[in-house]
Amino acid sequence: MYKKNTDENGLGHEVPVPKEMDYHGHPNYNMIYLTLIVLLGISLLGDLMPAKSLLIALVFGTAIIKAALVIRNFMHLKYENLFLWIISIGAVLFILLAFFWGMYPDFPLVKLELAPK
Amino acid sequence: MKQILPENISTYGGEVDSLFFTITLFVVLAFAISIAALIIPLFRYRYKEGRKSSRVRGIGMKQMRWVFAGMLVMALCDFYMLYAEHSTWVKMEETLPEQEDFHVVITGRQWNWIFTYPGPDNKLYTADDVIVNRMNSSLHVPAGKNIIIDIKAIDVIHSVFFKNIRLKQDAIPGRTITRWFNVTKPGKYEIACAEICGVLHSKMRSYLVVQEEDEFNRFLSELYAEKQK
Amino acid sequence: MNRTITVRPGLRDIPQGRLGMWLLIAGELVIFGAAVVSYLLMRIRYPEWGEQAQYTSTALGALNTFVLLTSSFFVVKAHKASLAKDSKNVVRFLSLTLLCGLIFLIVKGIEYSTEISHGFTLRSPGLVDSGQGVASLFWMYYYLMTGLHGLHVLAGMIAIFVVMLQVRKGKYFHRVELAGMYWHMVDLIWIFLFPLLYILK
Amino acid sequence: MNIAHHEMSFWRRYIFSTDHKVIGFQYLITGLIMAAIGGYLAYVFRYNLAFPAESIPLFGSLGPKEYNAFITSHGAIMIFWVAMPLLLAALGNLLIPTMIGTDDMAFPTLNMLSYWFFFLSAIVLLLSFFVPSGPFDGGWTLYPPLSADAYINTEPDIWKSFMTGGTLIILALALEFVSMLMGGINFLVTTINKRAKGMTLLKMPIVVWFINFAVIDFMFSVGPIIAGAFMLLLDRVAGTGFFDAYRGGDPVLFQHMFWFFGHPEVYVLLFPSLGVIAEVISTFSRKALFGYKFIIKASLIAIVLSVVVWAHHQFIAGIDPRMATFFSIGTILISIPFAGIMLSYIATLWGGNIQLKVPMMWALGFIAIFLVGGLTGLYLGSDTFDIYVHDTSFVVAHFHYTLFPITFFGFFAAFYYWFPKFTGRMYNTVLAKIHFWFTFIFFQGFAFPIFFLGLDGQHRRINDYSAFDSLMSSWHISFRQFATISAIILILSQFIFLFNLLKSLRSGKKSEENPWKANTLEWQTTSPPPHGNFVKYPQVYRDPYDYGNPDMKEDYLPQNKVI
Repeated sequence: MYKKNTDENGLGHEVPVPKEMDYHGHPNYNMIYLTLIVLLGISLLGDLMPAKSLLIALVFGTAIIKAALVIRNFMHLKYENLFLWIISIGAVLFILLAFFWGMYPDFPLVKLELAPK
Repeated sequence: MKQILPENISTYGGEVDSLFFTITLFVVLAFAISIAALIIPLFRYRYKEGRKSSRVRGIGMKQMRWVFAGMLVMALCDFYMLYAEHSTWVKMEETLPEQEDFHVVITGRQWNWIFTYPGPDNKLYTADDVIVNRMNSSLHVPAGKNIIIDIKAIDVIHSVFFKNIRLKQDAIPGRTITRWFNVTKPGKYEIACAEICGVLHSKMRSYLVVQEEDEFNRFLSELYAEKQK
Repeated sequence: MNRTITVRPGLRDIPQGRLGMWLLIAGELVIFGAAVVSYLLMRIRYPEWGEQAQYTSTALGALNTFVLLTSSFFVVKAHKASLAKDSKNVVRFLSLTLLCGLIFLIVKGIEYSTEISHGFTLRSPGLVDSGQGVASLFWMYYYLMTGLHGLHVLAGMIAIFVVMLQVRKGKYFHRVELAGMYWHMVDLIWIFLFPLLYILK
Repeated sequence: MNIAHHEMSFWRRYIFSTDHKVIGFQYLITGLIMAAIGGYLAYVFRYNLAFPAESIPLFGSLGPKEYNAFITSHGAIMIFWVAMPLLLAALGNLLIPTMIGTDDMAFPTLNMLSYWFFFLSAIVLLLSFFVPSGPFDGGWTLYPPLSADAYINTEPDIWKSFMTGGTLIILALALEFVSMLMGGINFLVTTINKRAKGMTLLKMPIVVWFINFAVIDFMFSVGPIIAGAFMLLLDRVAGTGFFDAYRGGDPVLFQHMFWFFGHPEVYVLLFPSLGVIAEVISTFSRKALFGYKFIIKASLIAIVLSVVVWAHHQFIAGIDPRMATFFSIGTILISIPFAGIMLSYIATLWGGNIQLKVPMMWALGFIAIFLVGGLTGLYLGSDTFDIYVHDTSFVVAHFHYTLFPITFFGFFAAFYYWFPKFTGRMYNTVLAKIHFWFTFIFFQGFAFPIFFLGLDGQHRRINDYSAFDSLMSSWHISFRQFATISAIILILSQFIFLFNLLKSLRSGKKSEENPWKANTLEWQTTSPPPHGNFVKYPQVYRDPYDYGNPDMKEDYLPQNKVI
């Protein structure tokens, strides 16, 4: 992808020109949209769940699937270079997990003394 | 000039001090070796016109061996240090002594320490607790006893610092943090606030007064009598 | 029969606009993630927050989720049209997206006004005075996260609007995808905020 | 030179420029001005510390509130408005495009915007010196509740709480983070996308790698502090209680959010500096950088470790003691990759052909001082000993032994190395060497006594130790005075630098294209580089450290030279 440019002085420049338009394929957006709506519907059925843990699993399970669908298909990450996977999913998840894990013993496990003002 | 660390009066302070000398040994050793390795080539490989430098680029284990050896020594020192300090950490921070002799509350506020002694019933957090709340007051504790302290703060973060005990702990609003110490040498020592807490942070000083048991009991009964009045 | 083989592009093949947008998205996700992580820890710490979550309207939240998902759908449609340099369709889909964004903000406004009328504000003085300081903390987090998200919706709408004007003049078709990616990120964050703040009671 | 460029107005060309070199200089100048302010603040409070009762020359008398405000501003300014622009922004802007052989940044307009955000943040910070309440006085770590005012804030007056030092410093920090994020994204995209033909990732100079590592570390750790700053801002101006313990909020949460960013921030500053040192050492040893790939791998490990050790700043802040053990292990483990990196630098010297020119002196000085800083980190990384030395002057000495060489030795090494390239003029070498020796010696005189004060239990951020009899013995006082006098000479000796800089800019002799006979691409164009950096875009054939090639007549081989 190297294009030959010349300036006023007639000197040759070789400028790397990245392709601006996309190189990736297109999944069937209608299907994905439909799936997303169905998943939204499922996550609203939480009231039918017998136990709180099941509700949490259902709600976050659907949320993660929805997010994965959006990232992979709408944002076309599925077609992208591995570097983008690492930096946008891997690193972010690692950071957030580290953050959560490092703070966990200091908040849920500690009760504050709430005195009136 | 006197010794490097201030006088130690607590039972576990000696372990902290010996940890200091262990780390210092490693640090001085590592520093001496590195500085020597830094300075020697400056003389040995001084610039000579026309001479070519060696082509060693640090590729492969053989060329990297000194770097890896250095890292290994570093790692060994690190792990020895972590191993050496861990029991002290467990003793000072993670556990409390089995026998609890005296329990007292230290509360930080802007800008003095409030000391709460248990009342005549020897229990804290009851109506007869004696609260000493004034500037430059002192915390009296008996010598040779396991003293448990509850550390609290009212307004902002403070940090209670007994430098002769080698103990420091932040006091956080909303939390009660429990630590302990056992001091052996009677005397009067300083307590400082080590976390910036506002304008008069520098004046936030109290004293730790370590007394023999009978003297301490006399102090307590005087305190109770004062409260009765 | 022709078979297409997908080949992952090399590192240098990623167009710089898209690369920059991905990095921006990663940065934004960490900011939101940190707020969500601190909210989660507090939520685990204070089970009584479930009672406060009763007052958030799941129906309106679900409507908003639906609106955002739909808008994301319109954005990819616009992106597909932009590849064919079909500026008329791009503008059509982008204005539908903007409409969805507007609906989202209006619904959000309705929610806020009902909540505020019940006394749940940023400080919720009523709750604090009745000794429910912890409950008021829920509302602080609620307003913090939805408010931050709302600002991002607004920013995304502005970006899409600017891109729409440019595309109408037949310029910068590739920016449709970039603005779209930002919009998807806004959607993505909402996908997680919705269960955290609305469904779990 | 590009002809079209001459027609630009003065404003477009020097003020609202999108050229990466001009933006780099803008960062540089702003950073140096802020450094002067930070140095002045340091002078004022150090003087007060050594001679408490006396009136300070060029200032007057300093009360406790102003003392706290000055140490806070000094810390914040030196880290966020000096080290960040000088090391990350200025070096990144000047070096990345020239070293990878391209004309400009990937997003020039964004680049300009990032500088103006930075400028705005500096203005907002300086504004806090002129509001009625004065600059913020609760320590640069901004710990709530002291910074949140939550315990007095019942009916907030938004405008009133906006015009306070605390709110302004939070705003300024937020603006700075936004600016650095924009700049950082730009650096990464430029490096990935705009490298010259033939410049593979492993043919990049190490400083380009390291600036990008710094950016990655910054980008991924800055999220929590931005969220935390937002919450703190709401606490101050809207009366919320995110960090108010009595409403269920938690002051410790902010400490976590702050240090999750605050610890990687040290590496954000360290990496560009280490990169500069690597370039300088390799060039003046006339020898390839030892273990190029190893250094990159070791720094990747250090980056990953750097985001999971933040709580070593909070060992005594009431975090769970079992977690502290873990964080202590992680902290100590970081010393291993960095030991590898430092040893690789030292190994570069062995077998070289060492020229002790000015940049090389700064680089060696950096290593010597940074060794002390790094090794004293062992005392603080060990959780048990940290209980004792936390928040004492020992910490102050430790981080001055790390951050001073990072910020100033790294910067001056870069400055004296690349000055001929980017200005086209040579500086006075004798003055530069005097500057080095003054800085090196008086820095030791300033920081080394503080170690002993700290070990004796002198806690920090105290304007007047008179309340503590055990800290007022004659050796305490004389150590403090010695440190202060050294610090003052240290600050004064920077005027040598200033004089040298101005004189060389006016009348320094013209420098050659490649005065150090270095290999990297920026030396293969004219000094200063033209607009667009290269007349003909270079093609890269080899790695940047091909010194002492036996097949060549010269002892260096530029990256783009065709054999």
